[in-house]
Order: sequence, then structure tokens, then C-alpha cells
Amino acid sequence: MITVKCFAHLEEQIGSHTLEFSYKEKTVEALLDELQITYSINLDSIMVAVNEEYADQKTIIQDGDILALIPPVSGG
Amino acid sequence: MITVKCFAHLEEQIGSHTLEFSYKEKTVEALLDELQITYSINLDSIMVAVNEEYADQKTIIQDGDILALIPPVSGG
Amino acid sequence: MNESFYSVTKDQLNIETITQKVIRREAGAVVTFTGTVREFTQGRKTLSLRYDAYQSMAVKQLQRIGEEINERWPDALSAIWHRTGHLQISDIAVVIAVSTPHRKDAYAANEYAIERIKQIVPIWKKEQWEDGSEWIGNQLETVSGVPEEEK
Amino acid sequence: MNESFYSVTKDQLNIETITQKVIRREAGAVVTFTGTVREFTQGRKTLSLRYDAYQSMAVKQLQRIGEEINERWPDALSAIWHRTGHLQISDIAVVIAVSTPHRKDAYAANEYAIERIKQIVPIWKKEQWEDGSEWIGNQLETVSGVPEEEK
Repeated sequence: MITVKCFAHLEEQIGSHTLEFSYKEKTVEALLDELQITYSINLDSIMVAVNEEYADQKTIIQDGDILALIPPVSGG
Repeated sequence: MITVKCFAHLEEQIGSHTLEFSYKEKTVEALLDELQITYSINLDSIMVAVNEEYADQKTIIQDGDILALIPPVSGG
Repeated sequence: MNESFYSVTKDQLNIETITQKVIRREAGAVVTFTGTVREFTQGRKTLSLRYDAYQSMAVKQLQRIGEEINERWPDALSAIWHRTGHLQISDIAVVIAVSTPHRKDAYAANEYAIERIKQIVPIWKKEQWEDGSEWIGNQLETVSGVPEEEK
Repeated sequence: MNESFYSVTKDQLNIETITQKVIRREAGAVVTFTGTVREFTQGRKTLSLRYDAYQSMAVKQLQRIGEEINERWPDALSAIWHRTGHLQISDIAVVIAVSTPHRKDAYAANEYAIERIKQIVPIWKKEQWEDGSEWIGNQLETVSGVPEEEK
């Protein structure tokens, strides 16, 4: 299983803070493509964290990974 | 009368925080020259304040003025 | 690294407490940055705002900024606290304290920290205006992918 | 200008109190500089030190620095407090707080203030070393006469 956490406007657009999917080997990029279609959202400027570290889109997701969709940040 | 306040190492060299002199019209520069001779001190890098404002060496001292000999400062 | 040097919290931030964390015998200079909620941004009035965070990751990213500071300024000691939740005008959102032996480094390292916060720390601000609300992002035109180490 | 924004005092300095003086609705950024007594200067160990001041003039010069800041950064609000008397290692000697709408100005104006303090404010530091004591001066190779407006 993989978990996807959503924040800020994405959380509102998707309507959920946490999504869970059964595991299937794929890249971060492939997952983003699926999410864009499923939820009709734009993830162009989204960063992705895997297990709380920023990850490249080519990263292959492992079973049990916790992903996060990170919109442009605005702390400070 | 004029008052001359001394600070830091000058206060220690002169042995007094405050000097008083009867008034006679002169420039700051002339006063410094006299003090250097009287107290065998070096006032080359000393700034002078007249009534709590920095003053040029050409300033003419007025009766009642309060002067201060300001060694290079080291606050902060 | 001591967790109490880097924190993301719903509690009010105390400037004195956070600055005192980095005061030490070897340091002569401490620069503290306090970010507060400003009422007007480009003429538009903010009523209040909310910060959300990916809390656990945000703390790790603050620690990472501390490590980056020590790579660049080995003598520096830093503490960074960010508040989340609902904030009013003039409330403190972030406090960054950096101590160094000499003051130039403290200013430079502190400014580095706030720039990096705006790049890599997963915290988001939602502004409540008079006529609606909006999630703020892309302050630095951040682009997709792994954040750059250098600006 | 309110005296409580610029002070030369024998009392301990509180970073929070002085910083809070400049926090306001229009400002989003506050930079606070805290100068502390450092133990080692160029390898030499300081045991303690003493600051003397020409108190009344020193306050006027701090106010002048505040005015100079407002000429250069019209949106800035500053508070500067300097302590005098006997200080131990890590004691706070000076606190400078500057708030501005945007952070770049707060850093720049704050750094300007500490540089000017070291040029024009009549306060002197006497270092107590292990092997003697010394009045410190000429940190900036100040020369005789009216201090320059610009560095």
C-alpha cells in the first residue's frame, strides 16, 4: 500500500488529506499523471516528498512509501 | 566658565572626570593644544563634543559650554 | 540535532526564549529575524491568516537549513521556530536566531535561513482577505521537482 | 522621538521587550541584533568588561542613528538599547531592533545601525584580561574630528 498526503489547495481540491492506494510498482511521475486525471487537478508546479524527503519524479515508489504532494511553499 | 568632561583612558590619564576653566575666547583646537601640554597627553585621535554635539576643531568655544573629549568609541 | 532548536508548533513564539538558545560564550553576535503578519500586501488588506504544515517533514527541513548554515558558516549556531494555525495581524509566524563570533556572518546566515524557508519548508499560508481567501504559493516561482540547493 | 526607543542603561536588556517596541501592523519583518560579551578575541581570553558612556550624549546619538535610518529607509521603525557598567561573558551589551514592511530593508537598516554605533556613540569598553585591562578604541580606525556621515 502507498499513502499520499495532500496539502493546502490540493487538499481542498482533492477533498481529502490522505489517499491510500494498493501497491503497484511505478514512478512518482506515473502516479502524478494518474492523480491529475482521476481528480482533474494540475500538478505541474507540485514537488513530491517520499518518506519526508524531496524526491525526483523518476523515483520508483516502494510498497509502504508515504508520499506527499507539496504545492509551492509559503512559510516564513 | 567652561567644563571639559573626560572619558575612558583620558579620564584615567588626566585623573579627573570633569575639568573646569575660567572662560576665555578660543577655538576647540587651541584648548586641545593647551590640554595636551598641561596633562602630557596625546589628543590626536580624540573627537570633541560641544554641548553634546560633535564639533569641528575650528569651533569657537562660548562661555558656559560643556565640552567632552571623546576617545575612539567602542560600544556595540 | 536538538529538536528544541527547530520546531513547528501551534504555540505562540517567544523571541527571547528562541534567541537565548543560541547565545553562548564563543559568540558575540546574535541576529534574530521575526516574521509577523502584515496587514497590507500590495494594497490588499489581510484580516487574518492560517499556516498549515506537513509538520514532521517541516521540522526535518528546518534542521536541514541548520545543517546548510553550518556548512557555509561553521561557527554559527541557529534556532528556527515556525508557528502554524490561525494568526492575527502582528502575530509572530517565524523566529530565526543565529549566533556567530562576528556579526557579518550572523546577518548573512540569518538571511540565508529565511530565503531557504521560503524555498524548501513544507508550510503553506492561507490569507483571509475582506473579499475571500486564498492559498499563497509560488512566492519564489518555485518549480516542480527537487528544490535547488542554491538560489 | 520617544526616549524609550533609545536608551543607555545600567539595567539588563530584554530582547523580547525591545523587539516588541517595533512590531506593528504595517511591518512584516523585524531584525534584532543582540551583541553579547564574547569570551575570546583573537585568541585572548576576556574575563569580564565594563562599558562607560557619556550617557546623555550617547542617547542623543542613538536617536540620531534612528533618524539616519529613517532618511534611508522611510518605512523603518527602530529601537536601540545599550547597557553600561560591569558585564560578564554572554551578557547582552546592545540590542537593536528594526521593523520594516519587507525583510531586506530590516536586515540592511539593522546592520547600518550597529556600524554607526561603532562610529559615533560615545560609549567605551574596558576589557579585563587575565593579565591586565585595557580601554578598547579605534575599532574602525576612527580619526579625529567630526564623524563622517557615510562609512
